[in-house]
Amino acid sequence: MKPLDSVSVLVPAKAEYVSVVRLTASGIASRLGFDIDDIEDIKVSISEVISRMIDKRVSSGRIAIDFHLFSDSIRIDFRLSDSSPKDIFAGGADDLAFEIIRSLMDEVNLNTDNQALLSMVKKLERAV
Amino acid sequence: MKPLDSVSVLVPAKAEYVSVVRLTASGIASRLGFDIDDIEDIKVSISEVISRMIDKRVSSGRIAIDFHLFSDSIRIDFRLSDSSPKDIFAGGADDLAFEIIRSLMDEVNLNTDNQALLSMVKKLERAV
Amino acid sequence: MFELVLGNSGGNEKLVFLRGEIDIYSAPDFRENLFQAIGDCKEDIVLDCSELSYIDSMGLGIMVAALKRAKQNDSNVRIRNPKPNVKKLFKITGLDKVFIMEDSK
Amino acid sequence: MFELVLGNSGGNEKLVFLRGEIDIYSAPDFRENLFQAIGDCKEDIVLDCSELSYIDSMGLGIMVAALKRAKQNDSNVRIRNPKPNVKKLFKITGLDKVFIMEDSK
Ligand SMILES: Nc1ncnc2c1ncn2[C@@H]1O[C@H](COP(=O)(O)OP(=O)(O)O)[C@@H](O)[C@H]1O
Ligand SMILES: Nc1ncnc2c1ncn2[C@@H]1O[C@H](COP(=O)(O)OP(=O)(O)O)[C@@H](O)[C@H]1O
Repeated sequence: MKPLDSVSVLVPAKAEYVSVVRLTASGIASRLGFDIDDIEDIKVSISEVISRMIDKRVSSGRIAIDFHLFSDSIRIDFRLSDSSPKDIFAGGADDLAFEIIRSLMDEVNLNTDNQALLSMVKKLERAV
Repeated sequence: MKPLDSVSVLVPAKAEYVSVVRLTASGIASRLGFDIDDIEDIKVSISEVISRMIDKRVSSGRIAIDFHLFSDSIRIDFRLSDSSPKDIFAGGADDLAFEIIRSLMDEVNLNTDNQALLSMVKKLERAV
Repeated sequence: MFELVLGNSGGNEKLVFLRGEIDIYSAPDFRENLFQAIGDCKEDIVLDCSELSYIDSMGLGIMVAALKRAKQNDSNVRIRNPKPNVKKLFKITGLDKVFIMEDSK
Repeated sequence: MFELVLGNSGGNEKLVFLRGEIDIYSAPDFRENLFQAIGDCKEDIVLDCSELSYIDSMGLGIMVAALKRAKQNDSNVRIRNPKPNVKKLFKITGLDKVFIMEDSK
């Protein structure tokens, strides 16, 4: 399915830019109509992924974050400007960060075929 | 001069995304150490440019905003994904929006040669 | 994140509270609601800006249009209690000389 | 936007106020200041989270490391008054069963 709109952010793979992406994400998510709790979930999940990329020095360059907006959901794709190992969640299911993302998002896909290292989805009006 | 770091944001040329760019800009500017007044100046200036691009339907596609960070300043470049007329400030110097940008930023360049439609600079610790 | 609320000031002025951000996204809303509020009233329009956190040239342009309409009715538009960042924009555009600026605080 | 402030609680506990955001950027600061605060103290460490607006797995990992150190000294780490979003992270990671969670409000 084609998104209604897409917003992309490209930041250096450095710790000081993670909060910039969080701020951008909260702006986009609030525009789409997510409530405060869902916006917080999205911010935390994005931070976990980017921090892991930076921490594992997966990228020496820039990290691209694509926000794809749909009528009932948002999909966030993470791309890297350089080729690099793709095992950012080496710890697997036991991993604290991965556990958090899996709990907070509705879908998480690693190594997707649309060039994204990781892709995750949050639905609007999520059935709890 | 090469920037220390660069952050890029790509948004649809639609009114609802201007506030998203404002939020991103304030995050970047505060990281660089600008004070609240300067951050506000940057936010207003960016909004004026993007709003004008949208209002004059300069772009049907997406608007790219590049934030180039230097040790003592930030340069913001605006690029368009499609070729289009470049007279977004047709009113010239009398134009309210252009007047605001010129007052709030330290430098404003139209139709620069580095592919940017408009480029503007704000210095840190601006001498008043 | 933009709201226009009509106030009840009692005096011979029409009180209009502005809250939030006026930018290209909220400008159509602002224009419509403001002109509806003005109508053909002969009283001064007071724009209470104490809760207005953001405005740009589009919002200022709409205020100027409102002022023109008010002058036609022999009334005026007064800008009350703008925050420093909003006040600054009136100043650098010279609009602080065009509108009646009021600081009650 | 992160601050760690040592409190003076009087009782037999060591009070540590956390303020702002703990993420990958502020984590090294948090780790260093927290372990310096803990030192070899035998009292329980109370992390007052009432002003902590944000935390992620990195911050939680540092708290777990602090807990291990405390246990070596036969003391404990208590998490006091976390905001709902912070509390939620303790819950989904199961760390609310590992730490002593306190709500004084
Ligand atoms: N991300 C978006 N993509 C497309 N349309 C949007 C988006 N965000 C808002 N809109 C449109 O703008 C309208 C108002 O949305 P909303 O942001 O909820 O309003 P407000 O900011 O005034 O509370 C909606 O009807 C919707 O069609
Ligand atoms: N945009 C940036 N580009 C490069 N380095 C940065 C940037 N922002 C901050 N830093 C680095 O991070 C350090 C702390 O910056 P600052 O953001 O002012 O700290 P804090 O957020 O703790 O107040 C600085 O010494 C600087 O070298």
